[in-house]
Amino acid sequence: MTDLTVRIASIEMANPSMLASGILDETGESLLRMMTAGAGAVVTKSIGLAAHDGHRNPCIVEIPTGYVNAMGLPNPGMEEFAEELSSIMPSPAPVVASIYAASAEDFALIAARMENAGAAGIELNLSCPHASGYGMEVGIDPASVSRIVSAVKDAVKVPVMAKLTPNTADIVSIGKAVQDAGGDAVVAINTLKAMVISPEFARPVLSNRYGGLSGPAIKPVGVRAVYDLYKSLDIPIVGVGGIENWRDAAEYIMAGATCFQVGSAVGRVGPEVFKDITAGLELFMDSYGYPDVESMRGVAHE
Amino acid sequence: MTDLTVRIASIEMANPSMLASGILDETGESLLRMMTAGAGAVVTKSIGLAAHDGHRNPCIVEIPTGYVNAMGLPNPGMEEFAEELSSIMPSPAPVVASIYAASAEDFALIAARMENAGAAGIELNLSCPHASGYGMEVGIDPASVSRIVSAVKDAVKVPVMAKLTPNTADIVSIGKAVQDAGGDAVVAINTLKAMVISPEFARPVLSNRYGGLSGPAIKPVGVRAVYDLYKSLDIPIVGVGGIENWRDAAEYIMAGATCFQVGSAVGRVGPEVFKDITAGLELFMDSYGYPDVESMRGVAHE
Amino acid sequence: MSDAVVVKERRPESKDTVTLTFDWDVHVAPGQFLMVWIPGLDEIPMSVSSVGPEKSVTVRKAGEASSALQDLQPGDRFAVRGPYGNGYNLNGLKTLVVGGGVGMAPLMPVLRTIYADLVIGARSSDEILFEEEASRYCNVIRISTDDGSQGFHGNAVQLAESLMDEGGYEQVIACGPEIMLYYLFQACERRGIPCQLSLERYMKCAVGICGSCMLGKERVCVDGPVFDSGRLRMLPEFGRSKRDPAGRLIRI
Amino acid sequence: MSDAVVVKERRPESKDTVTLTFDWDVHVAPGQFLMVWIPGLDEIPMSVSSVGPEKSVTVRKAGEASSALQDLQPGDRFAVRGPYGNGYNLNGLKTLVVGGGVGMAPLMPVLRTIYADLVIGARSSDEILFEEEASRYCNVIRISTDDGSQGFHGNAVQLAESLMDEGGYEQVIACGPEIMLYYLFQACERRGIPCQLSLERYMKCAVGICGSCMLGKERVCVDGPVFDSGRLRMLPEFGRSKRDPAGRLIRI
Ligand SMILES: Cc1cc2nc3c(=O)[nH]c(=O)nc-3n(C[C@H](O)[C@H](O)[C@H](O)COP(=O)(O)OP(=O)(O)OC[C@H]3O[C@@H](n4cnc5c(N)ncnc54)[C@H](O)[C@@H]3O)c2cc1C
Ligand SMILES: Cc1cc2nc3c(=O)[nH]c(=O)nc-3n(C[C@H](O)[C@H](O)[C@H](O)COP(=O)(O)OP(=O)(O)OC[C@H]3O[C@@H](n4cnc5c(N)ncnc54)[C@H](O)[C@@H]3O)c2cc1C
Ligand SMILES: Cc1cc2nc3c(=O)[nH]c(=O)nc-3n(C[C@H](O)[C@H](O)[C@H](O)COP(=O)(O)O)c2cc1C
Ligand SMILES: Cc1cc2nc3c(=O)[nH]c(=O)nc-3n(C[C@H](O)[C@H](O)[C@H](O)COP(=O)(O)O)c2cc1C
Ligand code: FES
Ligand code: FES
Repeated sequence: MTDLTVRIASIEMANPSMLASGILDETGESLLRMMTAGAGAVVTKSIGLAAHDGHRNPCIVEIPTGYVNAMGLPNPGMEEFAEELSSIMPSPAPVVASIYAASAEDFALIAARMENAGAAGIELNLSCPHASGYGMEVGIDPASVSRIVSAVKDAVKVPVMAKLTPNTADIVSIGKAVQDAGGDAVVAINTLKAMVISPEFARPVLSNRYGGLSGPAIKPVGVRAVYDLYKSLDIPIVGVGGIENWRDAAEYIMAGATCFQVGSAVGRVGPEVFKDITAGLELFMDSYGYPDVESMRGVAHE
Repeated sequence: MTDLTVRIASIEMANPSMLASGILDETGESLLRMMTAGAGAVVTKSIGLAAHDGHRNPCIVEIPTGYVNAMGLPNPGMEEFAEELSSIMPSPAPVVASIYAASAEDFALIAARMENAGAAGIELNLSCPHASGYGMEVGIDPASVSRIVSAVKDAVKVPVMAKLTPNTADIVSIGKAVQDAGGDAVVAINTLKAMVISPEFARPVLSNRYGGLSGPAIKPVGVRAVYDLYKSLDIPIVGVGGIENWRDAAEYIMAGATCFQVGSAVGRVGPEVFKDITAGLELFMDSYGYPDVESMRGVAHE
Repeated sequence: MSDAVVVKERRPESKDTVTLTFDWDVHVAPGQFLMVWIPGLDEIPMSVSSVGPEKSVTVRKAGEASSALQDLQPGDRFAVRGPYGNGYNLNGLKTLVVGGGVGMAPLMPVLRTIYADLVIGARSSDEILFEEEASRYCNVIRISTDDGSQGFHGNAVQLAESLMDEGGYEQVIACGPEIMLYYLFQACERRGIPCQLSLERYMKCAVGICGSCMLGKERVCVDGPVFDSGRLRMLPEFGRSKRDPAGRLIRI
Repeated sequence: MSDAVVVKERRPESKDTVTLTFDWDVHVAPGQFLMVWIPGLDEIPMSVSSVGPEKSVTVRKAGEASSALQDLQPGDRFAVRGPYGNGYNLNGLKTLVVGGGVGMAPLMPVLRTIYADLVIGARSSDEILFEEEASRYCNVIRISTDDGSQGFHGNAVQLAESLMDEGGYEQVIACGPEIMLYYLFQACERRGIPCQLSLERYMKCAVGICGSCMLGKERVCVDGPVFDSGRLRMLPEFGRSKRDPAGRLIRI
């Protein structure tokens, strides 16, 4: 019998698939649906202090290799979302709350509120590349990252993971900053800085001009990021970027991921992607002699 | 009549398409073939001081969204390649020599030899992400970039362009270093750091493990890089990354590129891609009222 | 990415509604919708009101983007992506179609495809949409206006109820304001008549990932916009609450 | 990316050559080749020696990678990508097939497809490949060995020339060492007989972008590996020089 359960810090998952932040995770019912669809855990939309509409439409462009999006962190704000979260507790699978803020103090404040509402873990969005004043600027500076992680660790008891941007020359030094500040895990990668221009209208398509690239396009970049992080870190890594099938998931696990997240594929494939991936992984592990996910982790380094 | 000619520094091109470095450009005859296929100019394989076999096979992986390659800078060495180049001079279209080296002095030496052999311009490969000791390390450090550009500018009269890596948080500051050191143009982007793992064999596919991602996957990243560079630089920009058709080329030009390079599409589409792109661009410019390439350049910024 | 299209014809349909036709060579099923980009302004969902090789959207002036769209003239360009959503399930059942206001837009391709009786609801006689064209396809057309300026004086649901009580309909297909659809649904439920209703929620991605359009556990953009009675019964939010662009719950 | 395949059968063909069969559900045309990955070692080009649902490669021990490939046992895994290249143009002409050494590999699918006479060249009797299977398809099979240990004492080109002078062949299809192919081409040219020859160059990408396999202006991986007389005439490098992995010109 193949064992698909994994543990990331203290979070126990029935299978290694997680819903990525920003994907069908703004309401309690959508989070429940993703659990039913087969996600071993779910991450919420990134939640800020106050409600935020996000950028005007168009805020997403479909391209053959994935999506370019600039949602602009829409969210109902900490208080309203906390109620949403409480309403589904106890939930059939763990909920990790993704949060963003403009200061370490606000990060800590929101994290505490989310823990209080039932979050089994906190994911720090340090990496959203298209919300000016937030995100990218912070996520590429080890000192700021360290400050935020420490503040949030002090504020909550649940595991704290930091989501890393690939838009840096050196993702490993950011990962180390997270580890040294007591972070429980890193999540890699967020979207790549991108833009789509309409020739006919001679302008960027997104209302925000800039966006973030996700989907199959970024998979090889994400796999390499996880591989590099695994070489240098001792804390677990959550792999994300372009995962659409069991092979993609296996690449991330073999690169060193403890579990993985699925985002764009929920649109490109459908919510059934969670069950498809898990079933495929199980078959593969069965015939290639991996009794559990742990035994497959990092094997590409040998 | 739509005018497709462009000038990049002093290099005159009959159309704005260039063959990208590393693609069918290691021999005189292959360079000639790409000119016949319709390239307005060609860039050679990156040439070093001495002959180099490159990495062992597999050195390329085909994926749905492009290629991941780690050729490892194979080249016959400066002297042998200079003969190859001389043998096709005068050539029907300008040849830009791409060069790499471990020191500013060697860059200057190779550049001078290439100019002497007939190169109409020099492209500095500061950005190859997978040759250890070369490339990436240098290309993300403005001071090194500046030193190399200055040394090469002192050594040759033909235009000197620097090819930038996207594997940095701030491509603009590297572009500025090139401009301040007297560089005549920047070329963006080179490949993205990437890796492909085989689940069945539990190892990276490339013999070098690490590789660089090219093709459609990276187009939105390249367009954004060119857009950002155009906002801050006064020297011309050559756009490259994932261009397969006239729409892709138009995106780069509207983002601010003076001309563009085509690499992976020579394999994915075929050498006829040059004529297809040029013909498509001409039709588009005709019906949307762009008399020449210049009039289309940077219009996405308005 | 969106495709640029050119306005072929601009046809005013009523005092606040305009149809724009354009050539776009993509298959669209009755009831599906597009995301329509008005460059520089917004991108908004619009049902397809003709699904042949020549497509159309029928736009009611609601705010800034719909007004700008309405103002486009023949030769002007805009952009569309899609089609999105499930569309109506067209079968051989005896059907009553009910359209409220601009809700007539996705129903026109239905009326061009199947035989059905029709109720058109509007606030006033000058807001009745598509009566003339529909009369070419439907034997029975009944009009209701809130102010009684034409046809039945009252709302479309009341009129539809009286038809249902006479007509032996096996299903109801409808689109219109949610409040109308909510009462129509109750009316159908009371009579045991299945229905297919096209709903609206605030749309951003339209591809089923952003969660902006959630109605309970359903994504209106992909799992809808058409919901049948079975699924409507499972959606307590229907007719009661929706979400604003930030995801906050608001009462309808 | 390469597909992992499992060795089904391992068949020694001669003292230095082994055929490996495997299931791989991809269409391959006679004369096309694969890139065969031996994980941890190398990736090398190999012609496909059976193109049915069950595929095979026939490997001569040349160095490290080919030896390791030969040593795989049933149940072992390796990986393949492709198929690459153009393959032979199989037509109704009266054909002489000429195979030198392991050059017989891509010719077997040809012999299984069209009627042809055959010359097999080898250094010695214990290196003759596929004689038995070929005898099931060909009425005329002639063998040449360099050492005279079997059949005609001499090289395959001399033998082919004597057949051409008798046989009224309308075309020659061949694969083997370049020097043999070069003289065979000259022999065909003298007689005005068109030929299709499969050539080799150092391959890296196999998809036509790296330039490693250039033969004059042709990419052997995509534009070849099969070249007809018309194109061979335009290739002064043919039979004279090739490129090493660094791109340096070397004499043949
Ligand atoms: C599936 C679907 C099909 C539709 N089909 C049609 C149609 O065929 N004809 C027609 O006239 N209208 C249709 N609408 C409604 C139309 O999208 C709105 O009227 C339009 O978005 C208003 O934009 P505005 O800028 O003019 O108005 P605003 O002043 O921005 O808003 C007016 C109203 O429109 C809503 N709205 C604005 N943007 C969106 C959005 N992105 N998604 C959903 N609602 C939005 C607002 O919430 C508000 O209630 C449809 C809506 C949906 C969801
Ligand atoms: C299109 C094509 C089809 C081929 N089909 C067959 C076949 O069906 N059966 C067969 O036994 N051999 C075939 N070969 C030759 C085979 O690829 C080489 O024998 C093999 O690569 C040797 O590798 P090695 O490591 O064992 O030897 P090495 O010691 O590495 O080299 C021995 C010889 O093989 C050549 N070689 C090595 N690597 C490559 C490479 N990547 N591309 C081209 N040549 C290379 C070397 O240049 C040298 O001449 C084919 C070659 C090509 C180009
Ligand atoms: C529409 C959309 C919205 C997203 N919103 C968020 C977000 O709010 N917070 C966050 O950390 N990441 C966000 N992301 C990034 C994803 O969580 C994920 O890191 C990225 O999309 C790569 O994974 P994928 O290729 O599987 O989509 C968003 C991605 C998309 C496509
Ligand atoms: C097989 C291959 C070899 C390459 N070799 C080089 C090289 O030698 N020097 C260089 O500067 N870039 C090299 N590149 C990068 C390309 O020039 C180009 O920047 C990149 O592939 C993105 O463009 P594309 O998407 O059109 O391929 C190579 C790319 C490929 C795919
Ligand atoms: S609009 Fe994004 S999920 Fe429906
Ligand atoms: S092997 Fe790369 S071009 Fe042929």
